[in-house]
Amino acid sequence: MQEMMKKRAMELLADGTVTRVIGWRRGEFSYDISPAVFEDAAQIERDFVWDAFCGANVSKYLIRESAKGRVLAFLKPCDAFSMNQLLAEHRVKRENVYLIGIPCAGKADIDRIKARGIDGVTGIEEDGEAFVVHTIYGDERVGRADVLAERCLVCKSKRHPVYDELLGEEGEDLPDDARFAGVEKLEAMTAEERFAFWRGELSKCIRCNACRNVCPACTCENCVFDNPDSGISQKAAADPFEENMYHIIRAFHVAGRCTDCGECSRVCPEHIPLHLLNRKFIKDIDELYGTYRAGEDDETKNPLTSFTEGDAEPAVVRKRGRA
Amino acid sequence: MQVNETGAFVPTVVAFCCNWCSYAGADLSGTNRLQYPSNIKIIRVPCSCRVNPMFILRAFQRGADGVILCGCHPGDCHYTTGNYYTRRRMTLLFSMLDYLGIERERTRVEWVSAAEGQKFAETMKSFAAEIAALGPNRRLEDLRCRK
Amino acid sequence: MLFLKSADLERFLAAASETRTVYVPVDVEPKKSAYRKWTPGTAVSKGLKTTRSAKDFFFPQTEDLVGFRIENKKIQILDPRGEEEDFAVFGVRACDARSFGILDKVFLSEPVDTYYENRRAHGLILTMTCRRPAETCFCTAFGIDPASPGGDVAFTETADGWYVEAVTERGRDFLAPLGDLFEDRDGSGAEAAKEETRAIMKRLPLADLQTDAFGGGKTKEFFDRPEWASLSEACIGCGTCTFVCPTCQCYDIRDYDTGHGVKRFRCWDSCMYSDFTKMAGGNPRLTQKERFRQRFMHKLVYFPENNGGEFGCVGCGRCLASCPIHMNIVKVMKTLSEGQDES
Amino acid sequence: MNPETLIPHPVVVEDVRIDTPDVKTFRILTREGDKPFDHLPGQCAMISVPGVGEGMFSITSSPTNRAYMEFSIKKCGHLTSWLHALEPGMEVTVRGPYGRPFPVEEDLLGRDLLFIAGGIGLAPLRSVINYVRDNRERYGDVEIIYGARSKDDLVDYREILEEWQTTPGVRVHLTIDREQVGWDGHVGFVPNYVKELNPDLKKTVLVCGPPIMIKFTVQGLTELGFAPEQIWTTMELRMKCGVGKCGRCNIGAKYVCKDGPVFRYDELGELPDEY
Repeated sequence: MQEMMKKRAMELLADGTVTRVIGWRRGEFSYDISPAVFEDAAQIERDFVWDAFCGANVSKYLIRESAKGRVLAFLKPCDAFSMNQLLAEHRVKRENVYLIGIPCAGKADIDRIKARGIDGVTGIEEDGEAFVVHTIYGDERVGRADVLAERCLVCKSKRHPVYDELLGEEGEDLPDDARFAGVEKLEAMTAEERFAFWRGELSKCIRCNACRNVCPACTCENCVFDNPDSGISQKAAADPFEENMYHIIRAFHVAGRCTDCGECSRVCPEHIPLHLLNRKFIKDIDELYGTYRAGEDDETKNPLTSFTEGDAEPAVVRKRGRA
Repeated sequence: MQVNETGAFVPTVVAFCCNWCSYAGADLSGTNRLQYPSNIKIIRVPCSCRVNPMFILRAFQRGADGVILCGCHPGDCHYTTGNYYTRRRMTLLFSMLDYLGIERERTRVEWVSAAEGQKFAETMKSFAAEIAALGPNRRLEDLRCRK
Repeated sequence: MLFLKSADLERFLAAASETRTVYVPVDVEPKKSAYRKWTPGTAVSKGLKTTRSAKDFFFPQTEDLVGFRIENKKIQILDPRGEEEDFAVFGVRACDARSFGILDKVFLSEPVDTYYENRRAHGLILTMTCRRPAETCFCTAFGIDPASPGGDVAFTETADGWYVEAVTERGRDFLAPLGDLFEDRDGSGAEAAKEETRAIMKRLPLADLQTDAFGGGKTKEFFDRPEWASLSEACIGCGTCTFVCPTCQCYDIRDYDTGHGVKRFRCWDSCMYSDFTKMAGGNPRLTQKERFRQRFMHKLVYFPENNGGEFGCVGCGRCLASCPIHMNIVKVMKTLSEGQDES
Repeated sequence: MNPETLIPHPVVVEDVRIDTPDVKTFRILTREGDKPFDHLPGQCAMISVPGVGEGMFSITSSPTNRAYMEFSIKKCGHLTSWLHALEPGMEVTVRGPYGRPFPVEEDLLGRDLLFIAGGIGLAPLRSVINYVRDNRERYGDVEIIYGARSKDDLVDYREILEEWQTTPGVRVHLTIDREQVGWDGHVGFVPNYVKELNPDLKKTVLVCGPPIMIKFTVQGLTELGFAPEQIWTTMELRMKCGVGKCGRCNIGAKYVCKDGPVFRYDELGELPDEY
């Protein structure tokens, strides 16, 4: 697949369809791959990489890059949902991007590999359904399914809702049941248990803003949390309240627009399961206002900017689950 | 935390009231000499839709023990549809607060028209009593603001 | 040489806790640790590094600087600090131990930052050698020897316990009353363990990382390098690298109105943030390229220029592990020095 | 002063003078009625309104003024808007002095001086000008070129007319950007005016104003034959701590709050172009 992608990228650069290509650049230890913009064939030949560690969602970069001229982006299915949402919100001009959908078998999470006690990694190779991890302390073999990112284990779709061309076979939507299991588990707890759970998680927050800055739905020019006139600008969570405030509002501001790409959880240096906040909103919206999938198309109205006369009253919250 | 002369907890309750209906409803209950608790702090807003989730959270941050939002009955919004959006927003916000383990009884939305002075007073009484029974807000308070 | 058997660690920490609060690394997830206050039964992490650095102990993420109360239009100034208590940090690796020296150069230079100074005066640093360095480690590039970690007391780890040596006077005073917790062993075991660590360091993928290209006085050489554009292109402008970094010390000062007074606090800030240099009149660093460049120029050129050649990086590798897009100081150093060879 | 550099002191705003539509000059005293602390010309201090924030401002009064301290502040952001709402008798806090001053007792001593200011850029220079006026015998000829958008935007206009212009050996040239009814003085931008006046190359120049004005003025001076070593300027960047630790005003290996704000132009040339 990597060779096909490189070939297509070079062709599209050569025939002038695009002037730049967004992809991924290899790193030092095979897992530390950075998103990158390539401008010529030589760069692509040398540095372009596509493997199980290309986890970063490149769609957000297209806001900036597409403003500079036509750009090619390779999109995994989840990136394509993010992309489509950005197109629907007019953050990216469709004619300025050339989108190639690429299949994705799930991305590996280096932290899950390391959590198995593997350290001193010098290289990783894919070997069927396993990875061979070379380390200075010897080689280790780990099963692919054991080290996939959480978001990939509960992948929502292998289908690309938007693309100009596809490489490989188009996939299908996957059943959603597993995706909400984490939310359901929390819903089944008592309020005290939920409170304790979230305090434990959110108190780890170092307010690095990685979750916000990486989020393809967080595209405000000036975030409320950076705006001194908003009254809630914060730079560090100086009080537990601010941890709650930040994460509730961050999730709320992307509710109805979040495609559940899982980038927030991927980038969190403290491993806070931020997707559980976003998925709660997705689940609530599905249950209360009918199934809605952000990034599916650009016609269906966002559930938070629409309504029906028969909508549930807020008191519905009081009647549900355990208090 | 405020206590009364008998040592019982007196909650601080913030009520966001729509200018066109509930705020007038509060007025009406006043002119009708209907009593409602003095620990209800009314904040007038141009429409219930003006209240965004940060308002609710900031009220708790600043010492509220309960927050109630009052607007026009669905279908009667002065701006036609504002309260429909409010309804969705608050439903999702309250659900999220509940999900975070914050007492679900601390937040409420009620639709009170300008003619419903009685309903306004009753709603406020019952909400204040509910919050008093619940005790002080400890899960969504800002410790720096505690006196 | 003093030797603490693995089985006696709990006794040692209990004894140390009698005179001060002791913080130890604890596993919060598999292979992910954070410093926690030690209480009886707390299991000390065997991991290499905590996710956050140890700078929090001396330079916490937020701290109140001053309080204001305003009565009758008069401003009353309140110093929020109480008596600082003695504490010890256990299991500090060589990289973090060196970082304190770097922070000292900032906070203890005139005018002295008394908030930091107080904590430094009360904090005892118990360091530990690294037995199983990670691929992200490159402390040796900055002249750090992970087998001689420094601090006040150094623990050299072996299979069945630790050789313990006082490094400073303060360390000696601390160890003096704890004598009966230790065995007396000849130091050959310690030397062997240290050599083992040094041998591993030589095998690490970043063992050959060179710093020669960088240093004070090289602003002109690096500032306008074209490589900054591609190095910074994927940077999302978050503060992860800054906040996990043991030597990043930029801070912001903010006021918080509590409704019954004002707390002025300082908190970590990041030069990677878009609003770091934003003023009413504009922002001199408009794009992420300038912000990104500032962080690395500061560590590799500006800091050594002001501090006798010492770099503002200790090679702990936390930014390598945490960066959302895997850009880091190693890639910057390699790219910039490669480009230099070509030119 | 308290050795705690980050803990400020309450001071009373004794007087608020409206200089221009967007500049006010605040006279500051301790509660006991004294000047808060001594400083040197060109140094700055952190002024704060608790709950709003803190900002670095040039001390515009001269060190020779033993009675009080003054700050001329232009309303341009969040904090300055609050400061502009202050009334006499209200309190703010202050800490300082910070930064490197103009070298009035070193390089400038005995020299012919040329001050060039634009708009609120007069604030830091006013301190030097008055210091020099009060020590007239120790300095040579003084020439001041000052420009603003309009006559109403000239800060300290009365002091200029009544005190500066009447001091022997001090010449003042005023200019405004555009023609205005009631103004019969020079019209034109400061950099051009400087070239027109063609000052003596022996002079030492002190220049302050908006970055764009400084840039073109220095360009003009260089064309006239002035060397960068003859030109002094003062910078402004976002600052928080004032003592070279918070990292905000770091340019190259320098911290504007500690190593500046006053720089000789050749020193600025050594710094990366970030200003």
